Amino acid sequence: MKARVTVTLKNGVLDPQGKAIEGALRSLGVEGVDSVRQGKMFEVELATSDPERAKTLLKEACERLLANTVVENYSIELL
Amino acid sequence: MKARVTVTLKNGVLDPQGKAIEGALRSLGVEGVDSVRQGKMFEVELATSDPERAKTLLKEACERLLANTVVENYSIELL
Amino acid sequence: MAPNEPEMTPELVAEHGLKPDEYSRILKLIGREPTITELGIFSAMWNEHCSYKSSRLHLRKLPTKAPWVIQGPGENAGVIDIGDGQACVFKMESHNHPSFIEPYQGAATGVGGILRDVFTMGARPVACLNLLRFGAPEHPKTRHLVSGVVAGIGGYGNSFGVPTVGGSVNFHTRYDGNILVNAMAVGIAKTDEIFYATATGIGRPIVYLGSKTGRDGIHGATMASASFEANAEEKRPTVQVGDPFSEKLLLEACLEIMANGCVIAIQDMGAAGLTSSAVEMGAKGGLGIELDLDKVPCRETGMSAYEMMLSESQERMLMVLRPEKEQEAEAIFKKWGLDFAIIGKTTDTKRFVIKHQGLVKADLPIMELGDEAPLYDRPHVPTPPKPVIDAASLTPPATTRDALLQLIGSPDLCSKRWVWEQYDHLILGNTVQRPGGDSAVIRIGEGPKGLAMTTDVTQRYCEADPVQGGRQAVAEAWRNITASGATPLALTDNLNFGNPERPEIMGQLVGCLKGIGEAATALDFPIVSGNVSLYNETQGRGILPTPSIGGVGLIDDVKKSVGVAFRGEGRALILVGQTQGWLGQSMYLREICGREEGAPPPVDLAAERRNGDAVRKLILSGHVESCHDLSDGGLLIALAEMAMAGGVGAHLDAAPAGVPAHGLWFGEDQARYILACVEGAAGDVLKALDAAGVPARRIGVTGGDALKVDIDASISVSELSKAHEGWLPGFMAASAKT
Amino acid sequence: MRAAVLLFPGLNRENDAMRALQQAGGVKPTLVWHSDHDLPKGTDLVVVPGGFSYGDYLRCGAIAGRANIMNAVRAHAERGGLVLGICNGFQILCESGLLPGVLMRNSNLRFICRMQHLRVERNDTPFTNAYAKGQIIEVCVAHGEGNYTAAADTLARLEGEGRVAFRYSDSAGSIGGDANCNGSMNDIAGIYSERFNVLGMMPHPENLIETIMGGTDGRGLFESLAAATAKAA
Ligand SMILES: Nc1ncnc2c1ncn2[C@@H]1O[C@H](COP(=O)(O)OP(=O)(O)O)[C@@H](O)[C@H]1O
Ligand SMILES: [Mg+2]
Repeated sequence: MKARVTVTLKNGVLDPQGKAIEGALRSLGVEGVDSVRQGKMFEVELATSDPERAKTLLKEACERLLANTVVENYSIELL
Repeated sequence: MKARVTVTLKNGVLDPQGKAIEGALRSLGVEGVDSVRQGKMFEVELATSDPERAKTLLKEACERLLANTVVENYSIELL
Repeated sequence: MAPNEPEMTPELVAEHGLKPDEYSRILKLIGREPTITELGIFSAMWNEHCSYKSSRLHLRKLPTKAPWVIQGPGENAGVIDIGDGQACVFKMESHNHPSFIEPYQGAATGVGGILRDVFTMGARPVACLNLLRFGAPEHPKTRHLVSGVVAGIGGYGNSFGVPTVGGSVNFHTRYDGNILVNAMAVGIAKTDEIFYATATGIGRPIVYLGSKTGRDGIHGATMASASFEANAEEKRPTVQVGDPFSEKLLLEACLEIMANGCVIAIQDMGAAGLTSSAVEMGAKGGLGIELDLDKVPCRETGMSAYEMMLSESQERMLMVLRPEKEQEAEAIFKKWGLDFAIIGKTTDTKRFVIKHQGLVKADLPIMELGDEAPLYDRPHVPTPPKPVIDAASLTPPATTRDALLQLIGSPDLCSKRWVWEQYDHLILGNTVQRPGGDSAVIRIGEGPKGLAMTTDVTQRYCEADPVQGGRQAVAEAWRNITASGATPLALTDNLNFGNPERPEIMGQLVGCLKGIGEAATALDFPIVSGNVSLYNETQGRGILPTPSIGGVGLIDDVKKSVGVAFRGEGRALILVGQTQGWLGQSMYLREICGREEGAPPPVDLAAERRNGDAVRKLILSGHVESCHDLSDGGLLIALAEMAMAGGVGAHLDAAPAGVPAHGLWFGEDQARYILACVEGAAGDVLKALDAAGVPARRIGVTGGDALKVDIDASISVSELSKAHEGWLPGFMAASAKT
Repeated sequence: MRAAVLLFPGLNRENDAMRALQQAGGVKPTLVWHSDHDLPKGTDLVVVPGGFSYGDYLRCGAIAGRANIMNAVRAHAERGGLVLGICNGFQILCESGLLPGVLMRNSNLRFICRMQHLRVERNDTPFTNAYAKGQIIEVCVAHGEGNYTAAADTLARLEGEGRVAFRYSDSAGSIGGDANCNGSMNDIAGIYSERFNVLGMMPHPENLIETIMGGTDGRGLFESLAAATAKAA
């Protein structure tokens, strides 16, 4: 089965990338974007078809590798 | 209003980061992940509350800046 | 005082890292209970990191003066005169605990912080170095930490645009839970345009510059001084995220307003951010400071006074500007896209007053915040001396060849190319001696002058005998600079130790400082800046005592500098210095015999001085083509490094009578160098050394594609390289964490 | 030759480029600030130097590639003016559409700074006339994202039109394997525009113009430019 994991910076953690993008959009004349925060997204293919096992597995992958939980949050979506 | 933009590598474009993550998960003993592809995600706050205008705006942002359409696809989700 | 203040409980006080007697001191000092903001301010100012309360007493004894020292310890960085109206500004600093928790960002912000220290003084950074200590390779976290720390150092320095030209990497199980990330930055300024933190003038505006303030690293400085428990990862303190792009803009903007004469005083916001920078500016100038926090540019809404005062958001500065130049300065900052806000003023009250939303959140005596910080003469016991190990008592290796291959491919002696290739060491186009040799040499501007730089410490010597270890760390840095042809001028130190409340650890600190001081005095190599990192212990076990030394030297003409590589065949090899075959605490003993034992090699400072001065003179007179000092691993390791760097082998004479072969090849006697010179110069070189009273002898000649030692050892240079270059990439390839 | 060096915030090799232009090309270039709209009058050559424009935070060169001044650079190139993009400059030229393709993360996922041999694919361009065709030169690389990637048809066209300027090679001139430091398709280290007046390259010739700094193989590029513009003038 497939899943999507998104990893985002915790609130309050500096996001220099988002800040740079906001500035660039403004100077390109793309108006009306108030704020941008950049995160990572992983499209994952899993061997299992059991949603519970999939979730446990992905949680482990996030905790151990995909996210640094000191500064990042993650969320898991089964597709 | 809020929106989420995801930018992913086109099919067929090599994703060394995804490959590295697959390898790392295996070496950490996280079994059962067949493949990983890494993309970017942007959480965007918009001034407008009109979904049509929001979409047009985000499309413009993607075409002009957020995605490099030579190698990347993008998708827009209003939240 | 402000309403809604939490009650001061012993728990709250303890959470702020303050001991009960320290809290009593606060009560006595201000005559009432502190507000929460004030408690935060005290905790930041009085922790180990800012107040040096355990080390101050002993640091005072270090030699810090020389005719060429413009500014010793006490400012953001040390400053030395390098002639022609130029000054060299440099310092080293640790980011150990943050790097353990978040290796990439921890190391990156460490580099950002030390760069800021240097350009705050008006210097343009020209080089970075680092000294890294990781846990045992087998430890499950080591790979991940190496990968993240190295990427973080590179990520920040490469983007900021300064070459990272040198460093040192070792592994040992005693760093398993407490890695060391010490970063050094070196800059160049004009001697008459150095900037200091001392505020002058009353009623002058205090200006905030740079990035916005967020809730980053609140209590970071306190964390950096607290011991690690096994659950450190669960505590998840906020780690700062670095923004090298903003820092590069901050650099350019700061140097521009300095050049335009806008600045009276400047202080970067490092550990304990706004608190320590503002207090320092006021206290140094004997002035009061009043801040209105409503004016502070914030990245997040609803930040309290407490949070703003303790935030460690990066890439920020505090300044006192010339009032008539304020608009000019503001325009420059706006041009670079940086925040600029007047957040307060200097006063004549000598008080530190913090206002927020119309309320006074803190009102403290400014001088006492620094001056009255606790000062401890902690009990210390000396490390008991270790027995001297006689080389003859150790079994020789099965073959010299296998011992050499094993040593040259061991984690501590292997090539660190995998590390320094991730650092842009060539940007700015001035790197004359690149990483991989003894010290890096960079040209200053268009030359011909250059700076030589190195970072060193041999922690296993410090553990076995702190005094000799302290001496050796300084001597090795001095030697590395000498080996490039430069004259060592001054050093910065970063004292990484365990818990100073343990008398044996305090004994290590005191012993190392004694040794450092003796060597610095004997070698005319004063200490001009430094940093202390204590409480590096996990579950009661401290790190190896690691007083890192960062040395800087000067060479009049970079074209005269030499590297370690053999430059061709038929070069005479001359060993400088006395060889007894000292194997106690050697790499040979540890890696080949599996023992970490004995007394470390003694450091004869007079011999260091004599031998080094003679070697330098020969290099500068053009008699010497390549030079390498002898350190970890001894003679054969150094020869192998010279052969690999040059792609040329050597034929070495057999050991002389009286020294066991393994002692000769792998002993770590100090004050030694190998020189390579063209055949025609060898006689003159030996004569000059003899005249200077320096023991030296010819030990072989370069040539062929192998290192030929004695009957058992002929090792091709390519085989050596394979072992030397192979270990680290092989170790790291076993992981692929991004 | 009149040369302009563009300065975007976050670039950091502008002085290296200026020094090379001066020492090897014999010209004193003008520094042009990113928010300017025009190039200095009579500009023959625009150099986009290396660094981390806007922190390279979105994609390398993406934000700079869309800056105003790039319109002027585009117009300059359309008139046949010379444009040289080095490292981040190459990335900026790709992002701005002046050159095809993109530079992706190095295949080993690490930043890499080291000496690197290149094969000069042709010497009949304004950028390489001082080199011999097929000459192996040694310069350095210093980048995290230099892995040249393009669609198959783009690549075929580049090859068909002889628009590969430099390829990564070993000291003997062999292509492929470990000599390719970043995984670039077809070992591409630099490419030309259709009319051969725009060159983008990842390696840094500007850091190898003096013996004391490890070699002079980078000089040829700047000498070529000086010769080409002298001829044109
Ligand atoms: N972390 C690092 N960063 C940059 N260069 C490094 C690093 N670690 C080691 N090096 C380089 O590798 C070479 C060998 O280091 P080391 O064995 O510590 O030298 P030495 O024994 O002369 O002090 C030196 O040029 C050093 O600068
Ligand atoms: Mg050395």
